[in-house]
Amino acid sequence: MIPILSLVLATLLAGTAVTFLAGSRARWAALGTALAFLAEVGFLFLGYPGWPGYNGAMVPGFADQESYAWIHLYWMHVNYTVGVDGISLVLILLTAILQIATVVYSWTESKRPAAYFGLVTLTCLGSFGVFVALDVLLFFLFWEAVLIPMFFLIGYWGGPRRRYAAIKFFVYTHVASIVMLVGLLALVFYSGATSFDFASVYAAARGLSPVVQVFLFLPLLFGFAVKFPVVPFHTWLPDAHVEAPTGGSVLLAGLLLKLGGYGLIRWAVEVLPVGFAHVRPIVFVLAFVSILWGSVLALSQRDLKRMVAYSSINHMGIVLLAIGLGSSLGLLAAVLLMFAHGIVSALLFMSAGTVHHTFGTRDIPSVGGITPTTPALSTMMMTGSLASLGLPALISFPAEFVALLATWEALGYLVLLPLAVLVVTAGFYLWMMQRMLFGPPRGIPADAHDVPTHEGVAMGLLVALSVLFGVLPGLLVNVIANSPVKGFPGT
Amino acid sequence: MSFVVVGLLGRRMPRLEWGGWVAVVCSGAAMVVGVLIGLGEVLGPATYVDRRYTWLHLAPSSGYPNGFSLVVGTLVDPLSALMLIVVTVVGFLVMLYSIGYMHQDRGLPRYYAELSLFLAAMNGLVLSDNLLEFFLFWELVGLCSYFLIGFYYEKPSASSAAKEAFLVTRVGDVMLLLGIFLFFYEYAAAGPVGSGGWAANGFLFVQNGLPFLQQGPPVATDPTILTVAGIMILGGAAGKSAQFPLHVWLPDAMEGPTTVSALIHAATMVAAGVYLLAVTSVFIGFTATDSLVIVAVGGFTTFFAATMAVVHPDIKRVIAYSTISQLGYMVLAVGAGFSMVALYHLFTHAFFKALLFLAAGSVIHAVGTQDLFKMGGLKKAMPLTAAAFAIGGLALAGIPPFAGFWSKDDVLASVYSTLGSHPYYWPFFLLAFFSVFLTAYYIFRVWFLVFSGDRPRDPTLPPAHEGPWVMRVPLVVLSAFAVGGGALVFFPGFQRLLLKGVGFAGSLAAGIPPAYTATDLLLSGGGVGLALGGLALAWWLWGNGRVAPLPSSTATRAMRNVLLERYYFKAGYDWIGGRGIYTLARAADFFDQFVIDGTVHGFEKGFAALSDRLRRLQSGLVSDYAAYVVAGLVTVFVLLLLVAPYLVGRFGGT
Amino acid sequence: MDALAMAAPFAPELVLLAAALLVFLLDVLGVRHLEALGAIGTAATGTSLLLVIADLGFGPLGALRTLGASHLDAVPAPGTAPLYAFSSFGLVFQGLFLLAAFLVSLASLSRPSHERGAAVFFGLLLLATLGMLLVAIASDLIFLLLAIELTSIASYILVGYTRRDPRSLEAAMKFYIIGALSSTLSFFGASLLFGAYGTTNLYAIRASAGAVGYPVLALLGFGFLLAGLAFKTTLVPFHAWAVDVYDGAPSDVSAFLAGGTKKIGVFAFFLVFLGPVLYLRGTGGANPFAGPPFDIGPVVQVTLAVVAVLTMTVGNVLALLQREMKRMLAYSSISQAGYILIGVTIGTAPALAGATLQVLAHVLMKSGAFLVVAAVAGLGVGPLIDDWRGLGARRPALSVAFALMLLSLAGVPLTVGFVSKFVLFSAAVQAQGLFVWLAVAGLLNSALSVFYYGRVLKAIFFDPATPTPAPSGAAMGAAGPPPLGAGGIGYARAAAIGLIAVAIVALGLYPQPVLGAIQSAATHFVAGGA
Amino acid sequence: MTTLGPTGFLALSSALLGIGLFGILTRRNFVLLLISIEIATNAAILNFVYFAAFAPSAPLGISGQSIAVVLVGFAATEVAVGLAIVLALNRAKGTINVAEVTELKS
Repeated sequence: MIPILSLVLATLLAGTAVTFLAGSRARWAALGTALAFLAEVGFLFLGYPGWPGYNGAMVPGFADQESYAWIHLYWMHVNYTVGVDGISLVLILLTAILQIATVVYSWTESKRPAAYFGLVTLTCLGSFGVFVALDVLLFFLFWEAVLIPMFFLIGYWGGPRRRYAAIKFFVYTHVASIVMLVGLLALVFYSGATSFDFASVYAAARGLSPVVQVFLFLPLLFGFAVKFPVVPFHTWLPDAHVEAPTGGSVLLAGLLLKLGGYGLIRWAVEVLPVGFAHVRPIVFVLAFVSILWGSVLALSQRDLKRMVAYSSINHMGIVLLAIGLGSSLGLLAAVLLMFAHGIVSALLFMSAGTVHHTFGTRDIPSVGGITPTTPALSTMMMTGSLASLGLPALISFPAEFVALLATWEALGYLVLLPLAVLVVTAGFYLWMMQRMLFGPPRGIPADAHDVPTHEGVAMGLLVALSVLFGVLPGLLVNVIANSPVKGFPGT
Repeated sequence: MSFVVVGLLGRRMPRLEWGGWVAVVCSGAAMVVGVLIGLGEVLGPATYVDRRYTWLHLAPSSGYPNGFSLVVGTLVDPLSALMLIVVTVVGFLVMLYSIGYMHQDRGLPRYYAELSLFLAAMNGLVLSDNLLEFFLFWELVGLCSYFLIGFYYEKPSASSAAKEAFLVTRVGDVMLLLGIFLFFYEYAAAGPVGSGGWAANGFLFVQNGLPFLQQGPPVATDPTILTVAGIMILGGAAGKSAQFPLHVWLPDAMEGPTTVSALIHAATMVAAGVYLLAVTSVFIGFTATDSLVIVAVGGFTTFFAATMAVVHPDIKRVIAYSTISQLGYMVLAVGAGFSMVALYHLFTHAFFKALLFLAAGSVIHAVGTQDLFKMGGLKKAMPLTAAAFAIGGLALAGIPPFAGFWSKDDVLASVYSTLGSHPYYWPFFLLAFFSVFLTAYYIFRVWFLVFSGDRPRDPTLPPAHEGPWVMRVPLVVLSAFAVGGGALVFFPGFQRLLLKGVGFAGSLAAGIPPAYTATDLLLSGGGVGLALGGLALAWWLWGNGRVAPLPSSTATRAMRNVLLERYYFKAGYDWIGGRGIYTLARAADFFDQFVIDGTVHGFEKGFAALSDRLRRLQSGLVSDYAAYVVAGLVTVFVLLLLVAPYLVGRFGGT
Repeated sequence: MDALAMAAPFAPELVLLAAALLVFLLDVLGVRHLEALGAIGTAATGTSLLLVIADLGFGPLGALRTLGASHLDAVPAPGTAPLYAFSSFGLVFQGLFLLAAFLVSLASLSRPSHERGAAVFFGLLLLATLGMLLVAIASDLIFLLLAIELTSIASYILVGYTRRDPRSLEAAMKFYIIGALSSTLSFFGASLLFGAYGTTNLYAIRASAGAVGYPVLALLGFGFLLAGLAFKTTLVPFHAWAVDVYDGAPSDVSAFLAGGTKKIGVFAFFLVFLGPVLYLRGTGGANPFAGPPFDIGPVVQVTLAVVAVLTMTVGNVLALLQREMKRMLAYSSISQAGYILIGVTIGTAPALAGATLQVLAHVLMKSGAFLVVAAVAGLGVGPLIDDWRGLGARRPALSVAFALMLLSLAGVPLTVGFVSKFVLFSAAVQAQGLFVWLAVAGLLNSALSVFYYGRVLKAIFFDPATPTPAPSGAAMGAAGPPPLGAGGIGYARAAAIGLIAVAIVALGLYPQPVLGAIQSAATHFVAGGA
Repeated sequence: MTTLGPTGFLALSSALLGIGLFGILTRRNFVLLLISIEIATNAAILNFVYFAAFAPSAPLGISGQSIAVVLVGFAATEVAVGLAIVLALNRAKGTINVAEVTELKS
């Protein structure tokens, strides 16, 4: 069997290097890398049970696993161990898609293009690593490796307040990951695992007493919650999004937030089921607060990007809720939601970027009635918004539906809150559309023209995907459902 | 398979002017297919043609040992057959009419695309064989209505009306979704042993040839949950069918093209709510409490909407209110347990209401305004339209032998028949009964204002003329339906259709056809009397060009304002939406920026201050440094000799 | 030849001594070319570095080992009290010291060749290094202290060797006064220990287990020693001198002080507090005044823990608002000392290995950083952090190297700084109990440190360049290949910096070889070698 | 003649140390600082001699006396370097008052 995952890593590494050195041809290098990445991901999928046809068989453990000795101390073994299951596969697919979309969207980036595309590729490399790493240290390594390029993307290519935003982003996430590191180390050493491998930690953690599990779970929860981001650790997100360049926002919303969700599932919930079971009330409170807070705040934003950022908080709150349910149904919903939100928020941020450089502002009240001027743009914005508010036949709907179903199954009438929030979400999107897309033309510069081709292609790709997976969610569901459900209280 | 055909139809986007014709042809084809299916249902044996495909299969989980699957499929049963006929026929006629009505509009491709998409979705909704699929298309038709209401998106009023419609129905949708969950939760394991119930098969209406209601005793059903579920379903229906208190959006939805109002907001989509209730009551069943609530909502809405229709100066809005009121009748009937009667009224109503709208449309098309008090004396210029409108009006008012009479009378009769066993129905029955009078009054108020007299009140209006043939043909056809449609109930085929619809729930069969006992005849007589009374009053006030002076006394004027302001419902909702929630949002935003971020920055400041303090110690004078060394020495001794021994003694070593 | 056999183990020391003498001789003979003298220094340090590595028995080099493997980690027979002993742990530290010296002298080859005092610089550099090597083999308290003093005296002069620059003279003055004071304290402490144990030999002290005659005396002695050594290791509150000295001294010397001489204090800590103290466990209570037997170990541990946390925190907090680059680096190096002290406090083999790795990392990062500062100063950039604005655009390679060092200091993954912190803190967590809180404190501190490193990175890469004064001709003279960033900073220096940058990343990616050696050494050390 | 007990002796050496430290803290003149440091150092030397004389057991390794001798030599070297710095400082800044040499601070 070929070490496909290492192959992907190698591809991305080489791609990053080439892109950095490619100078003016960097974008081609980046695109090539992305396409190769996608091809390899396709190969991964083909090799994974449950794709294309669902056969009820669960994969034991992880597919395509590789493990090599890395740092061997007398008292601990750190290995290079990678592997995938359905959950990570879906998110890897998301990574590949967003990488292509981002590269294509920012095709005409003129400010230090080599560095820009290199950093974009590096970010995707990092998140891919996070999704495949099955070793505590490796995981943490990739985890941090995502922060740095994003820090530079925001801080160098960003908007007017980019420096503040970049520092804020870095500090928040870095503090979080430090706490997370303490949690992970404590996890390893208190469980008495002999190596940092997921397998051994997973096995060793079974022996921990509930109290210890709770105390180990909390730092992990905090570490991942900041990345989600969960209210009240969320204030870095709007600033980061508003200041980041469009490509940065896309990766930030599409990938970085997913790292939090994935980490929570893989390294906290699955490893410490009992502790998780005890902490669930806290998780629920956090989730509900985020859902409510995100949507209500989105309602009050004038800046398009800020609005989408807060809606991201809202959606990720639903993800947290779904994870918190601790049922395999909830897990499925969470992963679906993450994928959906990845696609949709990317689409929305791209639209926001296009709006910004087409009309010179993202201020919702000061631009209006753009549909006659830029029909394509407004169509895609509309698709994005409708998808984001969970309209059937678009990607978010199956995810949200399953999430709500699972919530009802687990929490009963508490499901009313997310349900009610659906209305608010619809509210701010529709209000935005009414003010920006419809109504009499307002604040439209004379030279405004419709979406540039490359941006159109990128957004069109996402639109097509959100329709495809909206109509045929089974494609993803079968893959996710095929991943073993590890360590849930009920199973 | 018609699902597929119709589905294909919605997908293609006509690009050129003849796109309209493409749409017409396609919808024509759809109509043929639909009617064929309907007739097949009429003539064929009593079977449920049910095809399904698994859309989404979820792996077995803790909650659902068999896993569960969401399916899409088509179910052709009497109900859907009936609805199918309505939708396709009216759809086709409206398409045809649009050719003439919309011809000078730009954005026609969009119009036809959206309209055909709507038709596709509507057919999908009608044909769907399970609650989830139903909900899918339910949302889709909502989306189309959103687009079509906002068709003239340059008009702020239009786009805001679209938003309002979407939001209000969204509230309903959310309730519906919750209702689905509740039912699912209750019935997940119900159904034939081993079938796994809904969990395994999707939220099917019909399983193994049996409606869900009769799938043996559902296990562990909790009546309260079922009641709540029923009310949630009602909420969804109320959202779509603009029942109280979610009625506000429909009048504003008149911002859309009149054709759209005719098709979506009179004949089909708004009726989907009633259809949902009917389907639920037939296949899944309501509890007694639900029925009472439904009756209450229906009866009250009937009256409530009628009152508002009495004074409104806008021709389309008056008709819109009458739609709400008529839908109220249907809801009332469903609540009282006569789903088939409700569908019967739905059937007739679809035609005469579409007729009214199209007639009004050609009026608007001709004179370019919607203000009743500007029009007048148009019957000479537009005899056909006047006639059509009159027929529609008579049907609506329930004057025999027009269609409306039979169905509405049937509704009232059937509800009346239940009063003995359900005394609580009385007030709502009376409201509904009295509404007959109002109905007749307001619709003929419109007719007289528009057509009677000899000249328009507003001389600046352009000279009126009849529309092209594409606009006239539908009027004629619909008029035919409006005249004869009601009597269909006495034709055995149509009866069989309706009866087979309830064939599996005999108790619901009552009222088809109306059994004219003495009391019923009395009732009918009373109804007709009221209707004529209303007509007379309208004639007395507005007949041949008269204009009744506006009420002078403050009380009545206040009353009138309240009605014009729609009992201040819209204002209230706007206040909640705009003021309440938005203010809350601002406050939250403030909290976010100043409290949460403030805390973080507070930490920063604290560290900065500390750092500054410590830096002062770095005086640059070496003697100070030496002093620090000595101080450190002392500290170390204190630690070594006092603190550490204490700690160690206390905690027994590190 | 018996003498030769006796001398062989001292090959590295002898090489340095010879080189130092040669340098002074040449100076007397009138050969004052910086290049020539520098070449001698570089060659000497390089050679003895290789020798040390050989003695550690690394791969092929193991063939040339001058120190018989049997002499390594040999526990002396009871009753004997040798002045020195060869422990693999000591050799590892010798390697670190030599690495620092080598890098500094290599970089110093690029100093303006007309500069005066080259002989003093390189000669004293070599002498100081010699003293450090001796520290690493000491097994007697007095021998240790004298070796330290050799280094200190040499470095006092090094700081002020330019004799013209008042700033560096002031630095020398402060360095000298505080240093002399501390050495006095150390000797006083040694004398008290001599009184308490009747010997200054570390084996003997350790062998005497809990049977210390006068616990109070012993504690006082250890207290004085702690204060004295804390001066070298720049622990709070014995740190104040370091900031001014690193600031005032020529950057290359600062690099040597921060990267090199400071570390002998660390090793001394290991030797004095880890070797003997942790095993001085009687069975009695915790009251030193109750007479023997008495647990000295835990008491000292608590004290060290407090000092460690204090050092980390104060260092970081002070660095937060620092506007001058060198002073910021000085403070950060103080906080790093705090991290290292965690290892001493815990005293398990993992912790020891972690601390040692941290020392290695710090050698690379800090001397590298100061070398870069020297280079940038050569380019005419001012001392303030703000003066570095826009350097990223003007000097990408150099800036990236510097960024690597800062990131490594901040403990960002993929750098050696991360690996060392990781091993250290994981060792702390593994030790469990109260030590976990040391790890937490350390991690929180490194989170805090991100603020000021981030500020520097921001200035270098994000902020627009401020107009800098026209660089001196000497600086702009050599037009090196731009990608290397060697233009104007000299190839030797560029090589040194490049070497460090590569090492930082390489060790960050695959530390196994070095780590293996370190942990085996650490295990031996804890197990029983002095 | 009476001999000084360990306590009394320690008191003496501590006094010496204290005097030295006091001088270091209070004096601003570099030369006086040097002298104070020397006084403090002598306390250590004195200790070694005393403990060598009155040690409970025969010392293992170097004897206290020899240590004392070595330390005297060391002290001399140290002072030499110190004086060198004094001269250089005086030439460069024209003062040997440490209170006036505070250019490096904060």
